[in-house]
Amino acid sequence: MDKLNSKVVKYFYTTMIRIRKFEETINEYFLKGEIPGFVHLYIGEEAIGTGVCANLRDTDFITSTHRGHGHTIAKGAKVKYMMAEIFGKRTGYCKGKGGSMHIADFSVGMLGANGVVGGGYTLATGAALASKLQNKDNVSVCFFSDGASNRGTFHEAINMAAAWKLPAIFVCENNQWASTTPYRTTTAIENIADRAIGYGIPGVIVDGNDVFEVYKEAEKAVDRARSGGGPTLIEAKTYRIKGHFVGDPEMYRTKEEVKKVMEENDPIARFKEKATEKGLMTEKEMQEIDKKIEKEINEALKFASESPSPEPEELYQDLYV
Amino acid sequence: MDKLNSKVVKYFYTTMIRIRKFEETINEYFLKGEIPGFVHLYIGEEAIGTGVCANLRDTDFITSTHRGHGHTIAKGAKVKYMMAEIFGKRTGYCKGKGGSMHIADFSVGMLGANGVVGGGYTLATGAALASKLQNKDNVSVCFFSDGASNRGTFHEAINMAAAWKLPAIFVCENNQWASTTPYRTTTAIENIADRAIGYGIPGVIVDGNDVFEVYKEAEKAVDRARSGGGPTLIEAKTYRIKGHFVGDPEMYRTKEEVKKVMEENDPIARFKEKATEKGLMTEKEMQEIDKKIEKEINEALKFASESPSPEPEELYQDLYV
Amino acid sequence: MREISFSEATLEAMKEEMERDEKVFIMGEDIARQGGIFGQFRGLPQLFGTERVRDTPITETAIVGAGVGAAMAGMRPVVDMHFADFLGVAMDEVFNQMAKIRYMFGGQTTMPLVLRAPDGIARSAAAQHSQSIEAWFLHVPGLKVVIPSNPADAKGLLKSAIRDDNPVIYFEHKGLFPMKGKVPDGEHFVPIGKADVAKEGTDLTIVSYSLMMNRVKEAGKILEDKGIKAELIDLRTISPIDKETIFESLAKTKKLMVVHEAVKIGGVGAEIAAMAAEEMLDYLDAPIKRLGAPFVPVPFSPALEKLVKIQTDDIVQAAEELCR
Amino acid sequence: MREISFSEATLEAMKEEMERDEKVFIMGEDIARQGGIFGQFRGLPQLFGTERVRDTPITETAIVGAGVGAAMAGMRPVVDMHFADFLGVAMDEVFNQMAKIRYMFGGQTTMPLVLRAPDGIARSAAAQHSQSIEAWFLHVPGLKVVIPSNPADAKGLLKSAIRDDNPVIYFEHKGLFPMKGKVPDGEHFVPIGKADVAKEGTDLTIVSYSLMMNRVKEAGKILEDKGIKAELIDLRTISPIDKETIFESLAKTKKLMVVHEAVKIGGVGAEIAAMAAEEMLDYLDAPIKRLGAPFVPVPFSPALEKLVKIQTDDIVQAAEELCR
Ligand SMILES: Cc1ncc(C[n+]2csc(CCOP(=O)(O)OP(=O)(O)O)c2C)c(N)n1
Ligand SMILES: Cc1ncc(C[n+]2csc(CCOP(=O)(O)OP(=O)(O)O)c2C)c(N)n1
Ligand SMILES: [Mg+2]
Ligand SMILES: [Mg+2]
Repeated sequence: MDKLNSKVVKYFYTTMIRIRKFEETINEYFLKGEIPGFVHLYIGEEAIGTGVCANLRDTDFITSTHRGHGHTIAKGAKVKYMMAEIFGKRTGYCKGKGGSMHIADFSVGMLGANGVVGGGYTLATGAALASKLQNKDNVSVCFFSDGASNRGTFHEAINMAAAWKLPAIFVCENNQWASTTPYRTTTAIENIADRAIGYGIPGVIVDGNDVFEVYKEAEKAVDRARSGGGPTLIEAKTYRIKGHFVGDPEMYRTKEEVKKVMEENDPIARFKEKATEKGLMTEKEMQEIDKKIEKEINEALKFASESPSPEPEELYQDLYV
Repeated sequence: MDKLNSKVVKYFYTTMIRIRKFEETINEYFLKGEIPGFVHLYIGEEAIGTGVCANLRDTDFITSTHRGHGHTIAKGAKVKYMMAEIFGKRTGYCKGKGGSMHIADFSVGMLGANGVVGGGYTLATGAALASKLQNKDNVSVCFFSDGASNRGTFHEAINMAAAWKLPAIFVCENNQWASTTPYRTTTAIENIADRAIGYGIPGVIVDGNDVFEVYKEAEKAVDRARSGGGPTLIEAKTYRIKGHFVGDPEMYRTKEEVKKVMEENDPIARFKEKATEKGLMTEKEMQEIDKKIEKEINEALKFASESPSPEPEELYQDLYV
Repeated sequence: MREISFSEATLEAMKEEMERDEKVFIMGEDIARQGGIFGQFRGLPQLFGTERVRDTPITETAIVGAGVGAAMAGMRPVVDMHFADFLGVAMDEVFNQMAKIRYMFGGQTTMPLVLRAPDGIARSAAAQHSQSIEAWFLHVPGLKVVIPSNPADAKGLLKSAIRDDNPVIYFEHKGLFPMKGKVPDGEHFVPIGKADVAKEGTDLTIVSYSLMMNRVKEAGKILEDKGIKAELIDLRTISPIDKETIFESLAKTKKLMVVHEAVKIGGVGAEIAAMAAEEMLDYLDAPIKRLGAPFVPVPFSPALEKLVKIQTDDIVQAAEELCR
Repeated sequence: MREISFSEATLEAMKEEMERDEKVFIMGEDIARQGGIFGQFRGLPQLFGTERVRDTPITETAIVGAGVGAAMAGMRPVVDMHFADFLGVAMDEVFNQMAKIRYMFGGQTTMPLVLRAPDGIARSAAAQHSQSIEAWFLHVPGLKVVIPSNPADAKGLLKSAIRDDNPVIYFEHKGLFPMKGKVPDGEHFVPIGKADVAKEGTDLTIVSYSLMMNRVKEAGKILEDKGIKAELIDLRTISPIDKETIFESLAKTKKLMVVHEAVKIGGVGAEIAAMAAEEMLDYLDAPIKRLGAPFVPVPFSPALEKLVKIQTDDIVQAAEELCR
């Protein structure tokens, strides 16, 4: 942690707060009925996307999931175009054609959220293959969660990436839930990281609510991938604080269970504690960031609300080149 | 080996010889142009199907592959109906609609060969689920080879079987080749059995050319499955002696490589040696079986040749109930 | 007759069949703990336990494949795809195993498997959660495909599907789950392969199914007011298509329109139009009209999404043009 | 012009495009060590190395999905499905990713990916190795689908597909690989979306593609001898369908027949017949005729297999009936 420069530490806080505030806003406006479609929140898992992406360059790639806002923000996308997309506006990243479940920002290597659980593994593997064929040192990161780890694409993609030693990193955000289904009822093992053995690649477990630890382990994996050492499987242990989607009645678990995690294991609170303790950031610096982000989100909200909806003729655009 | 009763030992030899002779005959008639379609031979891998199925009852299930003659014979199917099927005759198991790649004999729990590599995993898992739901102690065995172990269905089915502790046994016949592609170029690990760790089930490696050893390990797995202990992954190390299909030019390997295995590691020769050495069977007993099988195969051949082809109206039969 | 919702009707069918026959069980993602995301499984685990109402891992190939295996081993599985859009994940299991096993093996086994697939556009779910892909399965010998438009048919077709010894894909439109409708008391079956003449008429024949059938019915009323008597046919089953009912109607009305939510090109409407052009051409006194989605994925923004949905007005207008 | 085989023609296309553009690479099962089971990749690894001509594990979802990912990251992948029958394994990657990514993401990326899929009946390969499933992809917005019938088109369409910035599925009939034919020297392109009038005629229009197009040509000659002048249209591309060429022909001949090897119900012929019944009904002076496989999986026994294949005589006879 001593090597950590202050820029990275600031990135941690800024990014986690940006994700949190962005999503709290989305949550609010979804419940107000102003956002169409389905929205899945990343709240409580911010440390993972943040800690991983802190190691990435704009030329590196990530693939994401239905729960993709956090990864997208961490990879450097602008919240205003994200917000506009989620509101279904033509100024959004995908011109309103994608929505929350299909945000992408190719300009920063964010190859898209995905409505198909487990849809990202093979895409990330392909992007990693492209880097190899192009003799570039870009890496590709695939984010996914515990439920997705039982999809066949997990196996096919990781096996391919391992056999070909591709610069791909598979990051499992084990948040204990796949929609209404607890992890341990669908999977007979304690740690998804153990599956790495089946592909001959390193498998690592990290505390997914500790951004410092995530950062450190991801750094090793990224360095390995970049230097031709092949893939790593990282399992970040975390917990899905929010319902599966906004509006989920959450009949499958108790409020207490959730409250406890939020109180004891909020990644942002844990960052604050550690950062203050170690003198990495002051309370004041954080407050300034809070303010900056609040302004940014308000502007994004304004931008999204005031942006026009797509015009009818846009329906046929962007299908073929 | 001491517990082995002579019936089982006789079954070993009879079954392996039946498979060998059956396939040598198929090979001959295919090359003569009398057999339509594609034929994949199991020669050299006889010990696996034989050793595994020696532990099974008629009410147990197996699923098989494109290389399915051996499993089918070992599970108790009659060579005459198999031969007729391979010749495309209406007297065959599938009335000529299936051919070599789609033989099934439901009367002995043989749920079918499969033209889709990796197609059998989920079917065997489902049959095992049925046994569980019916409170029966039947087990289901899925045979597959190294190439198939990289299909997503491997992962999905074994995970499901493990999570639900189903009476399913997954038997990998690692014959080092997937068509023209050597195992180690598509898979970064030495032993497929290691993948068991990823599902929390036992993974076992056996010498697939030693019928005694296969029998012993399969027995444990069958007992475990039958008594509610859940699945096992067995990797039987073997080698694909013949081309991928009859007629394969085999441009991808040397004749010497193959010859060496056949000379040093033929499962039938190894059985003979051990059986004689341990006094389990006499040369004479074996010769009698040889004769019996020769007669049986000749009769099957006659039956198949003399059987009529399907009639045009049969085209529409057996589609819907 | 009671008024119940479409999803309640499917629940009744499941309950009755699971009570009657212990070989029937159901598995899929998120069906037990929360009763399905559309509430269509609510209460079943309480009645039948979580062995027979099974939450699965997210593994569509294993869900369908294990259904096939269980059917071969004597069970009558009902498997749920969560969204029809995920059928692609298990497409091999559907068309190479489920559909072909009985035939390939010369009739050695039956395949009493029902695959439930919630489909269609609902609530801006965007390109990967809004699709209607029933037409693919029309092209696959060995399958039956049903697709109810109302609660009564939902119950009757599901019960028929479960009792059928052949594999049946049961498409249920997500937008229909809350729909209320009269459902006959007690056992109620709708035969597979038989279309329903929802309204008699003499001026043109409109064939439809699923959610769109309801728009067609609305359009039928409006047309009636305008003096056009449309005969409305609810297909109910799209494989096999009930040619006789369509042709009988056509012999009378001499005009054909087909309406579905799926993409127009290559849809079920193509097959119906082609059948008519092959066998009823002499009767036709106007061009056949197909209404279906334009050739784009379903876009997210409500401003665009609404453009890919056929509206009642579109049907009325097209019918008027046809009868001009 | 030289005479070369269909598979040599595809090889030339691959070679030329791989030489021209180092972004082009190919991956699939068993394509490097043995040059593909139909010889259609022979020599490529020697020329371009096994990095660019990659043998993959048996993992169709990863083959297609990694193709999609590589295309997004700036490559121009060609991926091989071994047999079109295995497209079901990767169906999700094909219709939910490859086809939709550009649209869902508002045009942020192109998708220059070619998916090669050997299809059709050949050598009693039975139900899971003999299928023609091109019709499914006609129904999927975002894809292009080509399907050559001869060596020249095989080369020209493959080169066009590789240069296209959209995803293209390239169906190649297994029975065509050994077929010899004249192929223009040097660069040769066949435009995607444009049908070919293979023979002009005035009495009826026969539309076909792939292997069946060759039977149609044989039938055309026989019909000529019998005094029937058939206009023969080779579709070449089935998505998008070249409506103009078909309609132009139909305006002249007034009779339409469509022939394909795929199952008749729900096939490409349905869409063509429907288009004609919608837009050309007034021109038609005979019922539309579709020839396609009966509604069964492809059976193994040669005695049965031959019954599902359309024969030249069937085409001749159907044409004669139509012109009676
Ligand atoms: C292939 C597929 N199957 C099912 C679904 C429906 N679905 C959406 S999210 C979800 C749960 C995903 O769980 P997990 O992978 O753990 O991700 P998390 O929601 O925890 O981030 C399911 C089943 C889907 N979108 N895609
Ligand atoms: C899903 C699928 N992909 C590809 C093929 C083509 N294919 C048939 S056999 C084979 C090789 C199989 O290798 P392996 O699983 O090791 O079995 P073995 O032939 O060694 O018994 C391939 C690629 C297929 N039949 N199914
Ligand atoms: Mg999860
Ligand atoms: Mg092998």
